[in-house]
Amino acid sequence: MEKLHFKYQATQPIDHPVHIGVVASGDLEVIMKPTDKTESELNIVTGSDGFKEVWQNVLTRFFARYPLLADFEINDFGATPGVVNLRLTQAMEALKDEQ
Amino acid sequence: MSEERNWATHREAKARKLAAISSLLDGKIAQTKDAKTLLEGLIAPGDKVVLEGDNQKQASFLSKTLAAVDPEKINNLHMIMSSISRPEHLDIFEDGIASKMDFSFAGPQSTRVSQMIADGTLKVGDIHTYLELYARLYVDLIPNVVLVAADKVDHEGNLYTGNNTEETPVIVEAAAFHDGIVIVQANEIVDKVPRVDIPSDWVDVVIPADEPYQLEPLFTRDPQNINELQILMGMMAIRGIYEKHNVQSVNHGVGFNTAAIELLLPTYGEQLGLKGKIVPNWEVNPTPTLIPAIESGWVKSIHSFGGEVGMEKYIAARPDVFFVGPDGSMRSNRAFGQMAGQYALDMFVGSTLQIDQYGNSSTVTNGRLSGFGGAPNMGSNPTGRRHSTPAWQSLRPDNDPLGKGQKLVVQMVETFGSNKRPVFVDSLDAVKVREEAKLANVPIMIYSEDTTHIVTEEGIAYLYKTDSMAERQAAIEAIAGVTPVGLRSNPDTVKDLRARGIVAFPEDIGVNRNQATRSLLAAQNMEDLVKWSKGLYNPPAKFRSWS
Amino acid sequence: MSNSFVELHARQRAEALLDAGSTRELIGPFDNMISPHLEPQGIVPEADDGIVVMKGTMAGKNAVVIAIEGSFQGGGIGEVSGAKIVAALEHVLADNKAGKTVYPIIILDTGGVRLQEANYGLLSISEIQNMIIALKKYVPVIGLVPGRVGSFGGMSITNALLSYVIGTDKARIGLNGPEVIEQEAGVKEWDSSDKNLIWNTLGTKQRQATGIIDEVVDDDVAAFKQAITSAINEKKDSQRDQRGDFYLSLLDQLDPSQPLDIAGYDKLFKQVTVKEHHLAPAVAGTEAGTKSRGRNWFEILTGIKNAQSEVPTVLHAQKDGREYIAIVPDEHNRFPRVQHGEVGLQEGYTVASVVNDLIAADKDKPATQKTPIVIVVDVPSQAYGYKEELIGIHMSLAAAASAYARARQAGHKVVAFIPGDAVSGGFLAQGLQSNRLVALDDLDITIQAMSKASSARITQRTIAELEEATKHVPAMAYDIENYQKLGSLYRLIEGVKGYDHDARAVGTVEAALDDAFASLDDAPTDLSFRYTNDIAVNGADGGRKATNQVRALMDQQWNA
Amino acid sequence: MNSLWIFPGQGGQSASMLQGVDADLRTHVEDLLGLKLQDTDEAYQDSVQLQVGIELLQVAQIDAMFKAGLRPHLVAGHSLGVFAAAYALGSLQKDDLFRTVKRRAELMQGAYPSGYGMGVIVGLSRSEVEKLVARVHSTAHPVYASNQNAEDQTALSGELDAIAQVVALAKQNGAARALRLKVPVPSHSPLMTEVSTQLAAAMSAVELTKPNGIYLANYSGRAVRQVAPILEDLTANLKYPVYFEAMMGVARDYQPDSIVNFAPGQPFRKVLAQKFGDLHQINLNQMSVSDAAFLLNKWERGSY
Repeated sequence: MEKLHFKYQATQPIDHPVHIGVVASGDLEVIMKPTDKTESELNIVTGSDGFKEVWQNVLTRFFARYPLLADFEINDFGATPGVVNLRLTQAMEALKDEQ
Repeated sequence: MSEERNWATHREAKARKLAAISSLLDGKIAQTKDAKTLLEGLIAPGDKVVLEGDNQKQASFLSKTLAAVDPEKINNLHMIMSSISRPEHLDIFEDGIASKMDFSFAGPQSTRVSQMIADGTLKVGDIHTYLELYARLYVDLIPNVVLVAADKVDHEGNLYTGNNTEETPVIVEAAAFHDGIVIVQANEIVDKVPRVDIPSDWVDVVIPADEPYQLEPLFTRDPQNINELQILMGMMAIRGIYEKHNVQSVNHGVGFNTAAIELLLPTYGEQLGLKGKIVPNWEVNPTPTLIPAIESGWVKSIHSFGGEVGMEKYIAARPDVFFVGPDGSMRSNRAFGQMAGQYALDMFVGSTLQIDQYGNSSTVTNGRLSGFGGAPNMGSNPTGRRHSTPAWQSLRPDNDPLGKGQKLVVQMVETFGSNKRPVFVDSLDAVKVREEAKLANVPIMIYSEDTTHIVTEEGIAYLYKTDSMAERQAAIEAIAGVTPVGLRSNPDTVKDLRARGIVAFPEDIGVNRNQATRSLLAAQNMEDLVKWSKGLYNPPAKFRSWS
Repeated sequence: MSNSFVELHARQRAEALLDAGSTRELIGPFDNMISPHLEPQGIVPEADDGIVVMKGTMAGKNAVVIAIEGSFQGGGIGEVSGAKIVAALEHVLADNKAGKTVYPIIILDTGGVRLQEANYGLLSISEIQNMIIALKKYVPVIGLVPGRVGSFGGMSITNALLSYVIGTDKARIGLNGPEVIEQEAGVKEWDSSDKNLIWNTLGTKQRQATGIIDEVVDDDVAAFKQAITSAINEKKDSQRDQRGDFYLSLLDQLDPSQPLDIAGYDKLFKQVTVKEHHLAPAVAGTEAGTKSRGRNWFEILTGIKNAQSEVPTVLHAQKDGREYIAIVPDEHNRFPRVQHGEVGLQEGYTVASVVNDLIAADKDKPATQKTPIVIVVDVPSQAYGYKEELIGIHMSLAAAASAYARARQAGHKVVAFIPGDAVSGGFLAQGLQSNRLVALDDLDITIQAMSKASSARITQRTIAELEEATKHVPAMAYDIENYQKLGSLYRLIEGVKGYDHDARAVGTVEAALDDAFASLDDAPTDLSFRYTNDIAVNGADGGRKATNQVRALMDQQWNA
Repeated sequence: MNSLWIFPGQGGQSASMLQGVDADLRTHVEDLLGLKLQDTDEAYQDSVQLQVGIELLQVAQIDAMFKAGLRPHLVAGHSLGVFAAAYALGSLQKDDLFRTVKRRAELMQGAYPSGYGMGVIVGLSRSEVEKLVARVHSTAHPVYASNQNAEDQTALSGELDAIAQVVALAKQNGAARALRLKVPVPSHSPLMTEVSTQLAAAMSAVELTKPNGIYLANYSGRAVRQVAPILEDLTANLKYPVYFEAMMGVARDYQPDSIVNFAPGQPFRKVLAQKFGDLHQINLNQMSVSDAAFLLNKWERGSY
């Protein structure tokens, strides 16, 4: 298990929290909460060690496409980058759908 | 004038050999115990031998017998096999019985094949696509002996090959009409065969096998193992490719991605109102995951390369859809299937283990020389094609007066494999394997130039729309996730490509990611498939559904 | 096509059952109420700790759905997840008592105790069971076992206590998972690789035929809703914890030395002639019974030498107005799987009959005069065996747990005295429904949810890794002193060991029991002592702090 | 039955592991070697006690399996386990095995009294590890990429300081885990060439017979059926990496229907799951031979 922490510049504030996913094998949960800060903060707990760089790449790509301003909490049980991206974008869509 | 040339040396050699073993035959029928003696009598050192190792069906009795012959008597054979599937297919090289191999597919033996090539134990003639290999049987690889498998054989020697006819006709014909020797292993000798798939006068020797030929359910995918990424990709493919291009005829490679599409047609496809509008005609093995689509009226016709274990009764009960003989059982034919797949289809959809930065793909990875299956024939644009269909025409470039359409060749991959290794790479492992195995060509399964679409969990790259290699690379990068290739992607370029319809994300084609759940599948497990089939589908034991 | 319920995750399952727009989740993923015990062991937590509590209406009726997420840690119950369930049920009980009818629906998808929080899980499960038994007086408590994990371990006992249980053919129910039985009793007892045998034995088809599950529906949301609605409307209650006479009669007619297959059991099940079973008190004998700490203290406390009983493994007797009940080993017992003192089919049902007889006898007495009960706890585990699972040993343990809980709720003071082992399902049946736990400070006592070998196998750790974890997490430990750090004990009796029988030891124990009973005068008849005492609230090693946080949060949110 | 038998090397030993070993066999081996086996944690610090102890345990289990009528089709030993593997195919005789193993242990014990050992890197490919090793290795401070136990798990053998440097580099370069192992010898590297030569000399009088099954060789990752490569594996595997990952890849091509993991320990769980999925497996460190025979016979009948 490894804890990771990231910050990203983001421009699109969210106005209510959203939760997606389950900490099942090969899966993860993503929580986004509104924030007053000017950048998004991410706290990640991951079951697979040694993937910090991969996480950074996934997040950089995500924020380049969807610059959501929020506090993120992520609990990951060994998801592939594809699944991580799916959950992040599902959370993004859930926010849109509810708006 | 010199002495008249003898124009029938092959025939005479064959006659001599058969005469020498005639005491072991009752008509054409031999006894199981004499199998080894027969092979030692009928095969000569250096012969070209076709051993029927098909995709599904294996002449396993004859392959075991061949592995047991005396290498002093039989050696240096040149084997021609579409599929290297069983350990003894390679044991014969270790023991010197054979020395050279021309083949298509080696998936189940890929580690040993690569080792033996590297060690020089096995010399490769070439690695072929199926159609090429069949074609060469009639040109420069005409066999001396063929070893094939049949279900039932009558006392005359007529063969019934039934559901799994597969390659038997194309192999037998090459030998039967060029004085090669045709040796058949039979599951059963019967008084009357249900129908004649191969007539007896093409056959020389029939040996009852000690056990039925090996038959693998290679095309069965348990819906239980389809994940949400595959479902999302399936939704994108249906919207962004099947619907967009009005695809009428298709081949699906074997895999969970395409199984997902098959199970989404009756649900998601139905929601989109596409029933009756897309994919009525299929060239595909009878994969059980197609059952819900067939039952709900999506499918008009299916022709198959081979059979599939457990599907026999279901197929027999759906003769409007499948190719079924007057006896009531299915007939398959891989050679015709590959021909249809190459020339008659709008689209091929498959998957792969690696795609390079230019869009070339391969299933050959380090240490595993797996060869090709049917993908290269079906996953290529046949430039000899002349007939037009709406899907084919939809890829026609606007700016060329002589331009013509193109087959849709779609690769669907997750950006990372289950081992967390990137699927998109700068250079294919196949390049290195070519050097190690000293192959003439890099074993590429589908070339970039033939690949019209790539689908990943991020989106679709419409490669046929790109007008330069640089643009093609940028489109691939846009959907290649955080692989080394994807990391080169530039956000501004991606915006431009999306605006021009060269790249589409789910939201660009109206696909809602939150809809991508397993509940959307028409069947979630094997039990559901059995229910859909009204009890006609009988899954093999290893696919019993345990939830 | 059907709309699969099984494929849904816990939150979606709860939403699917409740009327659209009526739902409100309590202590949800945004409340940051995660398990404090997982990260220290290198395990990724989940924001809701695998439990979704959702209020809403079902066809217009007030309902609360409690859904266990089977794909997070196998649906295992730990401290936070357990406390969420208990706190929710407690509010449901209070609402119903106050005249506001609320229907509880529990979706089981669980392997039982979360082994990484072992003793917390065991405590929580006993508290859940207590709540369900109390609630059934007011409303049916409906259970769903949709399938994927199924319902196993301590939660299978919970399952047997529910009013009405609905499942699909994708579910299995059993006490011990086949892997655990293979580990404990050998592969010839049960081959855990034999999926056919597993499904044929534990699958709902067989379970429905033999009374273990009430209804099997198609895997379809609407089918579940309809089945739940009719169960509520018809107030269905299968009273699975009250079938002792049937099963004891069945066991009388069974020869445990012979193999029993499914067909044989089905036949036996249909042929049972039911007779009433009442166990007479133990009497003095001439020969010593199989030696055990439980027998030692039962004989000391009741004054019966070489106590013997018609059911050799269950001893009970009254002394000075207190009822003592012990489960003891019997090296020659006709059921081979209980020869070391394990709680088997016969033991659970027999204990239940004893307690039920006592409840009936004292029915009309005021609470203060009801006979106090001492449970003498020395149970190395429940019985691990194929026949046990086929017949449904979890129901036997449920019968015992239910009897103790109903006695306590009726006003009997129940004290569990622990001179020996207190492990797993055995402890849930024989001890954990008491309102005071009193133990000897004896490091030979094992108190846990599963043996080390099995726990290592199930959690895929080596025994060394497991032992390492026990050093950092008191709830993972196997000894009574670490157990005390959870706050669960009323008293740890120092200076007395399991096999002591000298006068000083006896005097110390008797004084401790007297004290425990005295503390129960005018005390609540529930299990709240365990999380309200000083160690539980303030203990440096964790106590039940997370439990109390959950309870406070639930109080805050219930009527918000 | 088409079974793959796997014999681990050192690492899984524990005190009392020889308790179930046939007493006659144990006495025979002790008399043969003039060695009293202690079977304690302290004794297993000693290379001779450890290596002979592990091979005794494996030979005893093999004999019990034979007695139950079970034979392997494929065998794979890992390092020390090659001797039991050769024995299981009838290629190496029992007494030769124990004499050779004792000699091997003595030679290893004396080779590098201090300052050398092994490490492991998880999460990088072999070629990535080889690049890091190349940056550190020198004649004065040798370090080598050695055993390949899984696709992403490569061992290091060499001088301890050099290993520490590679471990540090690996962590900087994205390894999931990188650490030194408690192994006092730089096994399976060119540093063991001298030991190999001496062992080969010691084995010169040993006669191997043609194996009755397929032997997976450590040093090449190849499947072999001849005496010569087996002899090479027994004498020289110490100077080559163990290509266990390749051995299992080849084993898969032979399509075994079950795997029997011999004791001690159970070190290959991960790679076996990767290569063989949910193929039936027996773990003899958890299960008696009698239970194993029960299961193998049941699987053979297909009654499951």
